[in-house]
Amino acid sequence: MKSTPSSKNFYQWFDPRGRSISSWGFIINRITALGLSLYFILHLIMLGQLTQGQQAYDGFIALVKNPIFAVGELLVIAAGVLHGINGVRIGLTSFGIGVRYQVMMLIFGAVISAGIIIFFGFRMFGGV
Amino acid sequence: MSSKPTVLIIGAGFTGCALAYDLTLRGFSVTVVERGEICSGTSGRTHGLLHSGGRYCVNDEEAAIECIEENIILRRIARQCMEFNLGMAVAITQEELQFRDNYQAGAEKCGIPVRWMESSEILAREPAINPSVLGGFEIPDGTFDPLRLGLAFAASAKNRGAVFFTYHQVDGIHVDGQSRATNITVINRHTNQRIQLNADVIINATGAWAGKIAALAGVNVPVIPTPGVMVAFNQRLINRPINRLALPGDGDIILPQRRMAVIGTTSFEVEDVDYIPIDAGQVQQMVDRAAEMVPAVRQAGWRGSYMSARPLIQSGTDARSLSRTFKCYDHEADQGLKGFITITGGKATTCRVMAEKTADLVSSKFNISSQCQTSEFVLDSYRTFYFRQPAL
Amino acid sequence: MQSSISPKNHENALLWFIKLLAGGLIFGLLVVHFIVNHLIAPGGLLTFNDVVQYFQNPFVLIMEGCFLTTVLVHALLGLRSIALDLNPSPKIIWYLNRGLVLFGSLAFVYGIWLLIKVSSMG
Amino acid sequence: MIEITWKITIRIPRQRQDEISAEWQDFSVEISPDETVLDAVEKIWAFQDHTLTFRHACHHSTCGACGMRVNGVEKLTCITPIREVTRNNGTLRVEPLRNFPVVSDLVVDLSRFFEDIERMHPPQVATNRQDNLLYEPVADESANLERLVDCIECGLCVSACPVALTDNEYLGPASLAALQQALAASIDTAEIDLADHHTGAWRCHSAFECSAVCPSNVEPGYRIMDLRKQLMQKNFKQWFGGKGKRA
Repeated sequence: MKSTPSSKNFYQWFDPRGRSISSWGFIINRITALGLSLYFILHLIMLGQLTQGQQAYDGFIALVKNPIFAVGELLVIAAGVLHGINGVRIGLTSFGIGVRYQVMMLIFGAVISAGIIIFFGFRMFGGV
Repeated sequence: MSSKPTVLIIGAGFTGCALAYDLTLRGFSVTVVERGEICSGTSGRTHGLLHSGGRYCVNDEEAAIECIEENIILRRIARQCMEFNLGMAVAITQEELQFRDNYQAGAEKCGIPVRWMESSEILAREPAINPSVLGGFEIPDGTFDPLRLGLAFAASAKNRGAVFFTYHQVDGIHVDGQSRATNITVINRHTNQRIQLNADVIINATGAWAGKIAALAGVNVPVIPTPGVMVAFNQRLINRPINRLALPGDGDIILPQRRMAVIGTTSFEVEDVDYIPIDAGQVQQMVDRAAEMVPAVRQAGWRGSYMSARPLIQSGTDARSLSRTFKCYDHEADQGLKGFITITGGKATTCRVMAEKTADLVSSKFNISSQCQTSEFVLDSYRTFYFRQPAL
Repeated sequence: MQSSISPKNHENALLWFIKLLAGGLIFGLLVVHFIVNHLIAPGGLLTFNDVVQYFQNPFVLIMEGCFLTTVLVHALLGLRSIALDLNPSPKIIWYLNRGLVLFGSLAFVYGIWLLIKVSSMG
Repeated sequence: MIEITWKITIRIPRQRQDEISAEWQDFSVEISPDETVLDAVEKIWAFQDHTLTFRHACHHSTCGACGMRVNGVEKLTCITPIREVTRNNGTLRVEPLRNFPVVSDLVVDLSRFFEDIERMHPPQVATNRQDNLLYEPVADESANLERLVDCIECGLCVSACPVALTDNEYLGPASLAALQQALAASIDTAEIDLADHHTGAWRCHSAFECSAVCPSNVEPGYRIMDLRKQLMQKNFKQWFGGKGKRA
């Protein structure tokens, strides 16, 4: 039947309509988890270029200095910050700490994350 | 008789569910049809007072005795859906205070254990009560969860073989040439399909709707639906049911339920009970009255208002009176229709004894001399009603 | 009915705790990683020589090795958890477990080999 | 007193038991904004379409039968006034709860749900102290008096839970909260091991939607986190406590 639980419903994980603010913690954590995993694999492969010698690596680095890659890198940083700071919230609540204040922690975490992301944004693009 | 006699009960309110359980224990093959969910009519919408009989001990001794007897039984068999912290009947006015001796005498006569409390004790126990309270009785009132009381009876019946067809609307009652009601047609509201159910005896346990169902079989049941309004507040202002120390009237009771306080009730007559609009004036009147007992209801947040249509039986009819508090019509005796019985009236607290009396009547029709056993066992968990397999 | 047979358990306090612990360690290591890779190196990225130089420090080797391990553990346990949300059959869980262990081991060996290789290029 | 009447459109997915998909049907209803969504649904049934099926019983939030999705949010419809969810001439989508099989129209099959809760052996009645959440103060004079437990088993939490969307085996917020409640009331038959499972407390991913939609102060999210804490404590004792007590 239509609304029985099914793995086919997975896309609804990411549907925030009608959901409370806490769901953003879940949605962002899940998206960043998948994104960071993908990045991690790419990162390992990229570092493999090191073994190809100086020319290959420096050539590669010159390529990724392109602003498009820099945006991508900022996204990775943003994902890491969001996932990490929300992770602290989830870790704490898992030990029963601050469960009552989880919404406050989420908002507080989001503000801090935004600050860090903006800092890195300026750092990377502000000087150019 | 080689096979079990079959009984068909129309209506799964308190009466229908308790009757299904009683008849199943006595060895009948029972089928219950209900047009909605269990207790989706009047039963579900009661205020949930487990009567001690205190409310009736002065002017209706018989009802009071029935209440205290059933109160003690239900507390044993249906503990799963009850809050029992004892209740109070408090005097706010001098007039009510003067009612004290009358009340005490009535309670003693009916066997209701009561104890007088001075205002200091009342306020220590229930700080939300009007500080100008003059005193009151401690009485064995309790609160029950309406749906779960019905479900517990239904579950116990179902686990012992009764069959429940919820969401089945009765469409017609067939009366044969010998003027015997032999079968009914019902519409399965989930599928819109019509099915026919046969039975040796058909019992109309539809409460305020009893007149309408009886009319399908061509008999007359003089029931007037008499709704009352109730208001729930989102704060558990008190931990025990609080009554006025007076004869029953509008807005004279406030009772706890989960984290709520519920006040009740009023009384007026309507013709159609499928949808009863709530009268804002009545609600206000009742809140004003309840605030005399517990002033904090004025500040408490509104949670819900609702109507519950009691089945009031027109007086002066020749119905066989099994008790003055409820009526059981054997339509063979009163209108010559065999195999059709109507049970209506009563209150939730007395649903078990209503079922007992009705089951006695049904048993006598089949010359079965069986004892009622419903007061002997603790009811099954109400959740088992929804189990896919019987939980026994 | 679920009540009669309890299905085999695939997640427990230990796995949860490891994920949490790894997450916490990553948090700490990441701060160091960020500082070294983005704040100390001009322009944000290191050149080949800088990288090789950087990996001469045994402390850096240990740190990056730990980082690799914790990220792997945390990421694979996390992905497994998401996979379990999809209510896979026991058979799929069987393959999933082995697949993740295999991938994790390969990635670990590859990462460590990379560390040693790069540090030996100096 | 002036009676205000709003005219609203209510959209309900209609579905018979044997049908695979639902078809939307619009009903135009005239109703006071102070009446509830359940009143509106009952009005449709009483005056417009007697074939409409829905669950309801107490109409004051103690039975939990009338849980539905109103404009995509889980609501106990008997305590949801029309004015809170729409405006005059507005449209209201009323749907059955998610994550349960639909029987017909707005009625869902809760058998599995009740079986799972029953396995947790939660008390139906507890003292005020046991029933309150750990952080809630309780007045001395009422601490040991009893009340029906907060959970009304309406299923809203399961409908709102993102994990329950995909995982049919997940016990879900209501059952886990019931287990926590059973442990809090020191019920002998309550087994914490039921939560120590991939279908139990470890399946929760802290979206806290259950607590957000709960109409009855149960805070399943809080209770699941408390279960996790208990499981951690129990396991820490076993790992590091040496003579950790075996259950």
